Amino acid sequence: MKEEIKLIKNNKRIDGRKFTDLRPLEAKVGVLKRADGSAYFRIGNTIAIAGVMGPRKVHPKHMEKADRAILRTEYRMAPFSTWERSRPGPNRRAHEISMVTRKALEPVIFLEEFPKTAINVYIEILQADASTRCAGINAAALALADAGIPMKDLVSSCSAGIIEGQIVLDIAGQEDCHGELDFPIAYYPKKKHITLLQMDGIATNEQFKKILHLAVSGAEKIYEEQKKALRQKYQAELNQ
Amino acid sequence: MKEEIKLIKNNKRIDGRKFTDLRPLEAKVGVLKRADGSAYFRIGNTIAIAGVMGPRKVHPKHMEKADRAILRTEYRMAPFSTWERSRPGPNRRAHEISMVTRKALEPVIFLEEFPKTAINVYIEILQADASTRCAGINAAALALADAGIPMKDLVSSCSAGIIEGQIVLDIAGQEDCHGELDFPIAYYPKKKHITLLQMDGIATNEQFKKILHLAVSGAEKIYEEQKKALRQKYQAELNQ
Amino acid sequence: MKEEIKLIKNNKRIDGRKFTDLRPLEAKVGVLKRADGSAYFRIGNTIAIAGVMGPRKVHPKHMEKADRAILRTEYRMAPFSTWERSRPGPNRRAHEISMVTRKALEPVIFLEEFPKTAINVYIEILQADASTRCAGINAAALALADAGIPMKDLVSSCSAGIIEGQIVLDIAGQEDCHGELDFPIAYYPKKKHITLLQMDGIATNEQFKKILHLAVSGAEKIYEEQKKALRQKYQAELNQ
Amino acid sequence: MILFDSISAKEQSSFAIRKVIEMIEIDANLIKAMLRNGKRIDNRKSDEYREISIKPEIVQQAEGSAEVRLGNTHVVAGIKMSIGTPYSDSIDKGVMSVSAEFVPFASPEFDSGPPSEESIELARVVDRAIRESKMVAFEKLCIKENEHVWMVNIDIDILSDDGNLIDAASLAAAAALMTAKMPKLEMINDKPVASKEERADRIPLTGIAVTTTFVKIGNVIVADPGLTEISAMDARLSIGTLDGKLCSMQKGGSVGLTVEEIEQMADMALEKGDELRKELEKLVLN
Amino acid sequence: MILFDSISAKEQSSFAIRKVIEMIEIDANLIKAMLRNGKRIDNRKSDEYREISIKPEIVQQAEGSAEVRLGNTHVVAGIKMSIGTPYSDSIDKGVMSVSAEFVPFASPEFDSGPPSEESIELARVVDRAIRESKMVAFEKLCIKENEHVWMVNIDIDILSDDGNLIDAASLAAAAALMTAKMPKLEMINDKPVASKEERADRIPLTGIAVTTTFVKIGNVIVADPGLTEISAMDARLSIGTLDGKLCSMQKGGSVGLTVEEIEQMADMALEKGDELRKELEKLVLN
Amino acid sequence: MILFDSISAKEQSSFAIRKVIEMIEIDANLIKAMLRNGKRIDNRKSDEYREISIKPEIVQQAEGSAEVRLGNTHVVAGIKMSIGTPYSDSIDKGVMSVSAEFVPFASPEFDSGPPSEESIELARVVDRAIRESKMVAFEKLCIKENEHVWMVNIDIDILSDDGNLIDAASLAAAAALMTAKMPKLEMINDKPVASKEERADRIPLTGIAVTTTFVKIGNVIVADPGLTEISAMDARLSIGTLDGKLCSMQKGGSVGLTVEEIEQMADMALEKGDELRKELEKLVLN
Repeated sequence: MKEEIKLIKNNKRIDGRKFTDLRPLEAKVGVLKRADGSAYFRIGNTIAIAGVMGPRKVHPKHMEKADRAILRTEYRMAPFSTWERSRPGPNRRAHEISMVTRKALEPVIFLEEFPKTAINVYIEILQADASTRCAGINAAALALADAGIPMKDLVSSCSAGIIEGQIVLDIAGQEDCHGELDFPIAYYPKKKHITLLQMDGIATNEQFKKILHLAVSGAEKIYEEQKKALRQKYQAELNQ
Repeated sequence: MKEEIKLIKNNKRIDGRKFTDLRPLEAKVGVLKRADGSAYFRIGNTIAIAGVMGPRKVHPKHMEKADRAILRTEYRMAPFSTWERSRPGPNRRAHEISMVTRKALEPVIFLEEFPKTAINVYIEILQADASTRCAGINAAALALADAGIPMKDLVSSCSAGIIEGQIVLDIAGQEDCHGELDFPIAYYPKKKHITLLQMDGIATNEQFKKILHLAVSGAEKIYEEQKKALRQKYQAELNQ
Repeated sequence: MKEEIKLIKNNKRIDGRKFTDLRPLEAKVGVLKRADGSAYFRIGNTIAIAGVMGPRKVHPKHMEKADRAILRTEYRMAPFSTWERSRPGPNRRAHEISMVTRKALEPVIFLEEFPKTAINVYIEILQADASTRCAGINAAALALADAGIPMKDLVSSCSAGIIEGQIVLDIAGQEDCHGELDFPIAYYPKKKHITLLQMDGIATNEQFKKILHLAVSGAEKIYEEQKKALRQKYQAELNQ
Repeated sequence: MILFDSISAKEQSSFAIRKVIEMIEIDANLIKAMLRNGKRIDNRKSDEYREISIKPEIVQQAEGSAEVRLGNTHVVAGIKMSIGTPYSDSIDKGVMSVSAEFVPFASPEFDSGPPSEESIELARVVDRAIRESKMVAFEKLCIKENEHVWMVNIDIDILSDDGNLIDAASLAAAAALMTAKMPKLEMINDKPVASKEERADRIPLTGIAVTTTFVKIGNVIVADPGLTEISAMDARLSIGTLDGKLCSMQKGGSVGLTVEEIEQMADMALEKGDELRKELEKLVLN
Repeated sequence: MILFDSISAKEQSSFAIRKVIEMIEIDANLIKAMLRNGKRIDNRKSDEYREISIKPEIVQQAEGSAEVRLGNTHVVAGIKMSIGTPYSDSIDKGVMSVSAEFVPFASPEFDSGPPSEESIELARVVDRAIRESKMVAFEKLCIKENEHVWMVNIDIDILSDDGNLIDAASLAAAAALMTAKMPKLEMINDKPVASKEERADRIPLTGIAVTTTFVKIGNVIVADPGLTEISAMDARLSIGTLDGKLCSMQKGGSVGLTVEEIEQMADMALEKGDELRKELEKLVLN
Repeated sequence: MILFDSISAKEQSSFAIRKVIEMIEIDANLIKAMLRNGKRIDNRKSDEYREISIKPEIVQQAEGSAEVRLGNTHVVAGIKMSIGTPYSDSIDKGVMSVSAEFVPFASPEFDSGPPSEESIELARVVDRAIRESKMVAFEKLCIKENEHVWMVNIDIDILSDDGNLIDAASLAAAAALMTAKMPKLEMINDKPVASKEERADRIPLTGIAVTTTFVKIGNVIVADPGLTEISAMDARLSIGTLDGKLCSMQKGGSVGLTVEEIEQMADMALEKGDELRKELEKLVLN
């Protein structure tokens, strides 16, 4: 009853990409009027919008830290972003992604510059076609920059994986359901630090090491695109 | 399979009323011992009880206003008030009715007399046979008066609508499910202001204007009954 | 379709006990490293663990009492403790048991010694085979003692009941579903006070009085075992 | 203070005075002192109930309903019935569920929110008095074994809490059960459906369970405690009875009871229970 | 202030200034004073809408979708369809449900949490405009009477709230309905199943309902209120129209409206509604 | 201080002292300083686990269960199985669900409430190690394709949190799976029903996945971090392994890891994973 889906034909992936290609991507900064900072990040059919609110007073107050800002992240999926409608409100998966997103971003932010405040990062996935947490982190890093939050660097996020025994970059579409391994990372380029790492699927130690290096190379490409988007935004502002 | 129900026969409605008749109604003030103010309002088979608590301290404190009282309203239906048991706890409909009820009542209350307090109005629908929001508002206005809250006027609420093409006052029973248009309003008689207005159903502009005037005339009749109930209560107190 | 289950044969109960026998029981004090006090109580296949946290600051603050500590109790069942998995999170039964447990324990605690604090008692039922509230209270009393909370006495809890017309002590297993009456009590031995009492099932006044006395005698036996467990713990500490 | 043309200044002041009087708190110590001299705050005898009013069938939309006033305590019980599936451990019996909710105007102490401990206990005590007494013949509420049974939802709306909600709610539930009419059963495509508006038989009952509540204040035991007595009480015992037998009990309060006190309350419950049952029967004969 | 090598100090300062300007609060009194002189804060005429942009089909995963910008107000509507059972009181009709959620970055005032009063009202007003206008032919969304019908879920994501969410959301919902494609219906073991990725027909529509919103500020009535106008408003009226008829209304705000004011708004709504419908039709013809 | 006749004053004081000692907080700086000199606070080697105790089958009511102590960390895993319907995207496979809950006495920091971020992560990491390793032959848990499959509920009760809950929970889940017995399958009216008390076969397993957790503190990497080490940690990596392969990973902590550090941890995980697996196998052979 189940049809066999071939994910790789003639050394090409089902959407025509080579093994180490990213999907086409698009990044825009400053897309929301009423947020302190915002960004749009699209990779293939995955679309994330991030908005930053803050630094602002912490509510409830007992959560505030005397010596630094707290970072709060909320990852959400629009109900219509998936093939089956996803119920509004966070489920356990969204809770976990919010948490790993926060930890992915924290290392680059000068939280100590804004004691007793909260910096709130909200990520909305408008369209979900694999690697949504990566797209969300990429948008969030840009939105933080747009909000003028002092940062040591951006964070760039990308997935790699194994499909039909082949190591590939940026899992998408059918590869997501039928692939063997998914491996999203977030990367702090200046320090060469991996700030998010999750792996689902079986790999030999040797395969794993190849995937790890491939994912880092992908994140580095995304980093360049993020910087480009930021430059465009500020160039536009100067020209006003 | 569905039977045709005739809502109008010989210029009479299914319950024998003329087009511009209200159902029989009953209003009593001061029906609850432990509330600061209370009232009972029945129109046909729709029964509402309202209780007022306050002015009292605001909890949580961050909701209090320095220059006036806040008005809080909660509309609830008893689980056994409807043909199908309604689950306890507010649904979206009840949330909305609570909100429009609050806005219907606010214009007549001297909220500025009690800064930093809350006036809480609770409405319980014991039996629901159409126009429950109107009955709730009528009871609530009386309960506020009973609680000694300074008011510019009462608020009187009434519905009108279209059934089988005919414009009628005070939709009830079968007219509610099978009618074409429902139009509840709340009215602040001294100022001739409409403080609640909702419409569900299709009307020409001309029909609409007729319905609007009919609903106002209904609210004016209810206003007289409300005043009668208040007078009875205070007369009874003086006679003690 | 339903088989008849005989709960009593030859004056013996289905698990071999006599009518006034308790199930084998085991009590241990100080079983958890990170709680301020803790205890394990097993009776037959019913296993309860209790942990005490406090006295500590009250959160939210408006619940604190100026002249005494507040006692908080939380009774929970592990999801795997019952034949059908029980959903995590408190249901109405657990809420009620938490409340009667609190009232069963309060009379013996010198709450006035720790004004403005909370003493939190948590009970986890790891395995449920009838009389879980009794096992929980027995564990909780030991855990309070282990936490060094000043107490007038322990509280000892036991159930009695009627099965096949016969009055028996400590309902268990099949007796729970097929018996006619369940009667759990908690007992404050020094003062001969009953601090918890619930009855489910039909009894004549005469039967009731017999059951009441039997339950008290059971609680007195459990009291001895609780004291034994406490002595062992302190003996062990002295020997260190 | 209401600025309403027809209300005079004099009226306003009488109104204000009433509010002040209500605010005077009756001292728990006073209650205890009076009880030591054998007096209750409202002059009732120790086993005397406040005035009871029971009005059945007050909600047309409900299969059964009743309003009960016990002094100023005021509750409404409503019964809604529907068709559902039986529990796997009693495949040939109807299902009952009891809930209770404080309408927020029932008491100034009450804050809106999730069901309180008190309303949960109230519902469970009323539930157990009905269930454990076997007053409802649940085996007759089976429509088809293992497939369809009647579900009986009893909801208690607490409109005014002036003490002893348990007895008021249990009277209201009993009165609603005694006067309820079940929806007519219809078969649509071989599936049983409850008619929305047509009603048929009464709910099959085997008797009438009632609950009687006592509190101990100091050394005195009194029945049907009012709100001020409850604020002064040491312990509470609610006892369900049916036809001369005890069928359920629930202790409340943070002080213990002796065996003798419990036995005394059981004796009283059997006696007072019969009185309350007579009140209810009077109602049905009307 | 961002420490990013390619951003100069000058850039940083222009950035900071922009933020300060944004923070200057526009005074409600100023708005009222200007309106008394016949001027709106952004120079619009009293019945003039802000610039409208409508982009349909922006989410591939959704059966229908549209992004609407009304000035800086920005919403996305998405439609997901599935197969469900009809309600027992309309066994031959499809089912619709409308929800709206503020994405927390939509407004600085917004705090994450349960659906707010405002988003509940928004969803219900959009729902009623669609439902009461009968613009969707729900009787054609019946698959098998009393058994299977199409469920239409319309979700509104509020990305930026700069005032008049109701009209923006109602435009987005209409545009999504007009351009949606229903999942292909498949039969698996005699049971209808919605294909996950294949799409077929359009949703059957009988017309296009839109909502037009007016606020009263002092004595002036203006259409399409921006955020600052809403902060200064006395009352609001949202009016759904379809083909020259009125189909739904919802009053907001804590001040009343006179009969004359309401009549005036109804007249304007019929006129402006036609204009908005033309915008939407342009979109479909593209 | 307990006023209990058999406890002497001396006992009371020894008891008080114990509490004081427990309250002394071990300084994170001390831990770091010690680690720079190659010492762990409890003298373990960098890759050494604390004492492990595994007791399977401790809950009769559960299909499978195990208690694990890792030093003073203490968890119980229980497995309940039932019959349910498969997911539409894997109609021929059993379904698994893993939950974890802190019993509130597990840690003084813990406050009762909704599931914490930490317990959600814990459950998901344990879930993924089992699921992604394919250690459970879910295709053998299909009863009838597209209709009935076995549901495996694994619940983790955290009784005492002294650090490294992930490894303790994953050992407990594995031990419970290895020793569980599925309910006997019965057919009632052609419908499969899980016997309530009779048990039959073991859960079909293809191997044993375990998780091994490392933390980086300064420049040092240590395995099986205790609570004080966790309070001093920079980053954490939990790695699931099965039969010489890696099957799942989860990074924690607010500092990044270099590629080299991750590679080093992967190497260590494969080695330590084999050791833990041997502990588990010993258990089954008993």
